[in-house]
Amino acid sequence: MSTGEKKRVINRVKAMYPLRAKVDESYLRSQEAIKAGKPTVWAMLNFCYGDPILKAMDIEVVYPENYGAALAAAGVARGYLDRADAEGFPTHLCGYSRANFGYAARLMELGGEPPPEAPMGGMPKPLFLLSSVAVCDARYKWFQALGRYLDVPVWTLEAPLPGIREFQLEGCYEEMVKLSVSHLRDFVTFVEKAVGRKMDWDRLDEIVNLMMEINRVSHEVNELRKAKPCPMHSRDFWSAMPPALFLLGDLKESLQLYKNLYDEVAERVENGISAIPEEKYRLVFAELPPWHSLDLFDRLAERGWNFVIESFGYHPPPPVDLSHVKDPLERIARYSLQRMVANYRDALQKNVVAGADVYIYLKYVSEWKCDGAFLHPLVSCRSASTHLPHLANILMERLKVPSLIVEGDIVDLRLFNPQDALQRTEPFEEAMEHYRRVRRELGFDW
Amino acid sequence: MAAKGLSRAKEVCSQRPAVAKGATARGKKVIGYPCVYVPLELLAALDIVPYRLYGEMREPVTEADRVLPASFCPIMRSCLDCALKGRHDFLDGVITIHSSDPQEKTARIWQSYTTLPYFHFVDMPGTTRPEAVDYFASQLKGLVTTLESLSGKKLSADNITKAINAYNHQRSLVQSLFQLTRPSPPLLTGTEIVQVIKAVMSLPVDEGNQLLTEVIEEAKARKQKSEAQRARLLLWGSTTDDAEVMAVLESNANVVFLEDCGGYRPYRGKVSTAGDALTALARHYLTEITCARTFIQNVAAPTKKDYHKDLHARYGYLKSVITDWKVDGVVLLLVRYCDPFAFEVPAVKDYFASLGVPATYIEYDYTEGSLAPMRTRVEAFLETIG
Amino acid sequence: MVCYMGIDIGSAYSKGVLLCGGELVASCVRLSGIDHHATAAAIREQLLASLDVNEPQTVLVVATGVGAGNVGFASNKMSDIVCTARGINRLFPEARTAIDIGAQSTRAIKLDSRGMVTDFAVSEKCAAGSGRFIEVIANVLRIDLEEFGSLSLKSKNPVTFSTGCAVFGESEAITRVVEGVAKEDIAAGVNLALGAKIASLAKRIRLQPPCAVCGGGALNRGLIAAVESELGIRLLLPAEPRTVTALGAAIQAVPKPA
Amino acid sequence: MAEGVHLGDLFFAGIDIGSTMTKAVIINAEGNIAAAIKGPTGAEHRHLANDVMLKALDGAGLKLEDVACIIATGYGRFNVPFADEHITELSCHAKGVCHLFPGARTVVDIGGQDAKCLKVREGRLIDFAMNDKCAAGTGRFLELTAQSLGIKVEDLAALSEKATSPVEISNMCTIFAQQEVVMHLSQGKRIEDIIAGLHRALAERVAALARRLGVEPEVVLTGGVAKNAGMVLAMGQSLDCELLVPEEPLLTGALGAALLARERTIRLLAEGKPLERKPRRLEKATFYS
Repeated sequence: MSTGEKKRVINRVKAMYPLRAKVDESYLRSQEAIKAGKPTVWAMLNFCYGDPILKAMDIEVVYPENYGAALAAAGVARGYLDRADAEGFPTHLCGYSRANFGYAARLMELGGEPPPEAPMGGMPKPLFLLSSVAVCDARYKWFQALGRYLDVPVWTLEAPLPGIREFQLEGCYEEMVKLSVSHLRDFVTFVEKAVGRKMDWDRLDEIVNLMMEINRVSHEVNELRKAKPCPMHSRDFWSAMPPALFLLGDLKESLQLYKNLYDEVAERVENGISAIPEEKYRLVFAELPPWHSLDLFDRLAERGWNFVIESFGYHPPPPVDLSHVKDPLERIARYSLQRMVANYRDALQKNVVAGADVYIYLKYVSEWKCDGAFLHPLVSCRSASTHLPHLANILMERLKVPSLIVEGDIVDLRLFNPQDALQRTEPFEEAMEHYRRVRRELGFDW
Repeated sequence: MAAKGLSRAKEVCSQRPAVAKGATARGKKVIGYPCVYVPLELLAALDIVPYRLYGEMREPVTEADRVLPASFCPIMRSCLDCALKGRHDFLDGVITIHSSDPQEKTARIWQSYTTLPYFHFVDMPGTTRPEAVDYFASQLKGLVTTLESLSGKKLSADNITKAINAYNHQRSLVQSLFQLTRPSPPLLTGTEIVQVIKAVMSLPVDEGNQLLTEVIEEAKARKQKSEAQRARLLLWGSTTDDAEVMAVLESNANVVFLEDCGGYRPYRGKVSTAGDALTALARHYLTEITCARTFIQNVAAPTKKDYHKDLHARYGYLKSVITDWKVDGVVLLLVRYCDPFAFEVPAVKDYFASLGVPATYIEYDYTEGSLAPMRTRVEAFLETIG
Repeated sequence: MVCYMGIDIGSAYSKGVLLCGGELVASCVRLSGIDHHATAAAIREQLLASLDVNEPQTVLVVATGVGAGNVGFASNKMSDIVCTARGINRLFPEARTAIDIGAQSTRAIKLDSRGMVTDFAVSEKCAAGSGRFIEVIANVLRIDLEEFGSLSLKSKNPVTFSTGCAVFGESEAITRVVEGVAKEDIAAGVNLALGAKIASLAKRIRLQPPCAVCGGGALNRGLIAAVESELGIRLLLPAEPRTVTALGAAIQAVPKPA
Repeated sequence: MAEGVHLGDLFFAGIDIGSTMTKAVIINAEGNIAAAIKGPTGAEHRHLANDVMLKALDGAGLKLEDVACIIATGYGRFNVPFADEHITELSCHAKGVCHLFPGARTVVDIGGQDAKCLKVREGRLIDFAMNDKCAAGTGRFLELTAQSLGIKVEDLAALSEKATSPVEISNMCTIFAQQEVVMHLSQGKRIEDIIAGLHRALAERVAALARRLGVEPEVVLTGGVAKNAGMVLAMGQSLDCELLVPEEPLLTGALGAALLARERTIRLLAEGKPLERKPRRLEKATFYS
């Protein structure tokens, strides 16, 4: 649903474009590779766990989660959703999964040939499925349920997630590492059997280092966004993130592109260049953006709303020096665990026991100096929504920062109504003004 | 003269908090747990009374509205609502476990909005691989650490073995309880079983075992009612914590097997007393409890998976239930937003179809309002199989 | 002289208010219907009719509500949340919280002494908690909305509604009816269920008394009583709760002193 | 009266208490309709059951004693004190529809509280699917929305016929759909297109339900909305097949109940069992006295 006007207001970072382009490029390249008979795997976004291994084994990866979004954006999701419904999948399940069930059912009735109506050539029949227990139940139950259509095995990646207090118990972290490492070792054996090739450990070693370096740079870019005015808008982050998040294409090339991004953003900071004409308010966005009506952010930019930080789940883990760790699998494990545990100690110190995904937003808001939070609960995606009411409460309690909540969905795009958001901008600005005064009175520095 | 057997079970269900408060009054520590994956053996070994926490179907959710969205497991939502309303304030603490997202997410909110002296969250792996069992065992070790400091007692080889034996006895008692539903007509109704299990989960292990023994005696003594043959149903779902729901299912049939956490599921198998106790417990809970949350699959070859072999690996244990309990039909009963089980629905239906047993899926939203439509669906289902 | 008009095109009803010389000279309410342009024009007619035709008038109009876009003759559009805050502030300067119970959604708004919004929350789309719930059940009970509130106050033992959703609630109500539960007890149960939802919305923004209530739902005395008992405070009730937002819009039409 | 009972003299009744309408049908031994009545279901079910039954009897020129067996169905079936048996509306619809359309294989019934899709064979229900409780897929979806627009349900069909480009309506939830409708209106969309959009949304929701069972011709559409030509059109498009609609789409449930009452009696007679009928009184009991 468009907000009507189409005027572009956000001052996009030029170095973002080649990173964004990499999505389509690598997509086309993998399409060719697949046609050339290269093995393909369907994977869940697995937060650095499995991707480097698949990359080292030279396997093409497609992400049904993203494809679900693509189906929705192309407006062809409905047919697949109805098919999933007809297959007997309850209608309250994750919208992406339901779209994927409908797709898989079509794929197999066409003898494994991608359906003609599928956008971007569709997803080919996979060699195996790589799911992950991280983030939500759907992300492994979904692939297990695909067994109804695809006669290929599922590898379910473990992702330990202890409580913030319990994490402090002696040995907890090392046990998490132990689980992850031996688990990844088994996974490598599994992949070797599947493709009938041995792992090139040196290559893996190099890929892991590049992965960490890419993420480090992208982390530094976000640090730069603490500047006032903020030089880079959330839209640029979302456009630029895929190469780091999915290890797309050539990693050396990606690394260079992120460095270029860093340089341009750094230069903007130097010259006090803002991402929007006049930064009146700095906002944080959680979690998944309304992909189909992103021009809403232009309308908000006209009112001086600058989105300076966002979507914890898409952000790189904080950098950590693992040069002393020789085993690449252990480096993968420790690095992936970073995403959650890096903040556990701080979270406990600040007595935020509701999980890293809540604590991180307190950090974002206080370090990126946000005036407000834009929260976007998704009706059919519980993992991106459940913590938001608590998040709104704790941001107000601890930091006196108000939240604007506008509901949406991941596939039923009509559920998100930009008008609702725009209707509420006026009163929300009054609220942000009010709490600015309150924060000053309480001695906060923004 | 205190009530015994089934009437005692009814009594306990109707005044669960009072019963638990009784234990605290006797100077015992009482710990609440919302999910059957919490190894109660560890509590019993340290002389702590476990107390199962449920939602309250008749109670409108108000407090939880402020901390959880509407589209969320209504059972955990209601369970948290009760907690926020102070219903569990008499407890010495709560143990939650990462058995599903709703459990994990609710735990974090729970911990953030209540001030119980003790709160522990146990992480759980998703698979049953060896390294996963080891990790789960290490998590249980962490639980023991905090429980020991709470109770001021130490976990010894002796008291953990005693506890494991006591709970293994409870398992075998529940298993024999379900033998009583095999004759036709059954000696116990599903409605009675829901109450018995709910009562057992609200009592210290020995009292629970005592109650089960009484109920078994009482039911065995029953005269075979030669009533008109009613359809024999298998209930498959997450959990049933309300006798009225079962009464609706049984208005024109008998639920002779409850494959859910309010029935047989938590009591399948036995914990091995050989080797390290924590590893034994970890392995048992991870592999014996057949909740949809645990990832199981059968892989034929590195890149091949046979759907029917896979179904058998996931649901094979139901085959003998269908034959031994002479099941005429299966009701798949889930609350809305129960993702782990909802993803299973088409597959488990396929499995029952392969056994030639009709199955129907009923979804409700954990409100009284959903009972009337539920009844219509069950009756219509019975008409299709009758 | 200059007059100021506020027009609030809501999802179910549209309201208008006319201020002249700081005095409220006219107000009206009518169904929004399906042609918002026509509705807006009709409201304008009705309000202007109260003015002396011989006296030349300038009328500044501010539109608000979901249909604000269809008030072509408005000089300005304003957010209904802001207008509600201003309207309440005009009627009850001491009020620090306002609860607006509309047909489709309920809003809890915190405001300061100048009527500026300091925080607000809107009821979740799915959690219902809107006046629509009442309408639906009133329809089941075959009673009109006016009756609903007074009837519910007669209840000795209200039924418990385990859901706030209008549609689920409807089947629950029918079930109760079938069981032979008295009308007033069902009505009271509905008010309690909705009252609890509204109260928790207000708590979400840490309600600060004094608290005023407006919107169509405020006409339901049983509902107000339910909210009051849930929150444990008395609520300030305007004489004409439905036109408060329109009043706020009219106030917004007054040019700010430079 | 078991002695010398002649099936030919007997009559049979079915009464169907739905969430919005109550219907009664009386048939004779040949299964021909002697009387058919419908009236709105109010709060006072029992009161209404009596009224409708009385009207039906008057219509057939019969006395209660003349009716050998009464079967109650529908949402309020347990609230008909004078019924000999209670059977779900699903089986009764199956029976009634197959009586009218012997070739029927699939029945789509869009009622007030729920939408059902039935698979039927020779008058027997063999499988079914009902919508999960969200009313987005029920007749209430249209009713409530029409109500909130101040439009009569009867006028929906005529309006939707004038549609040129139906709007997309999210079919998540009735309440939410109404917000969406208002939004479309405020954006100046034509009411005709919005109504057509509503029909399509409902049709798609119900069609998905029907596909769970697999749609086999002949397909019969029953329930209140079957009177709405716009809805019949949309439903036909979504299922992409010909739809048969009974003259009285509201009565199939009651008719089925009456037919089952007839079968029950025939069975009893065949088994030589007495037609023990509980003494019936149409007491004018109401809930609110």
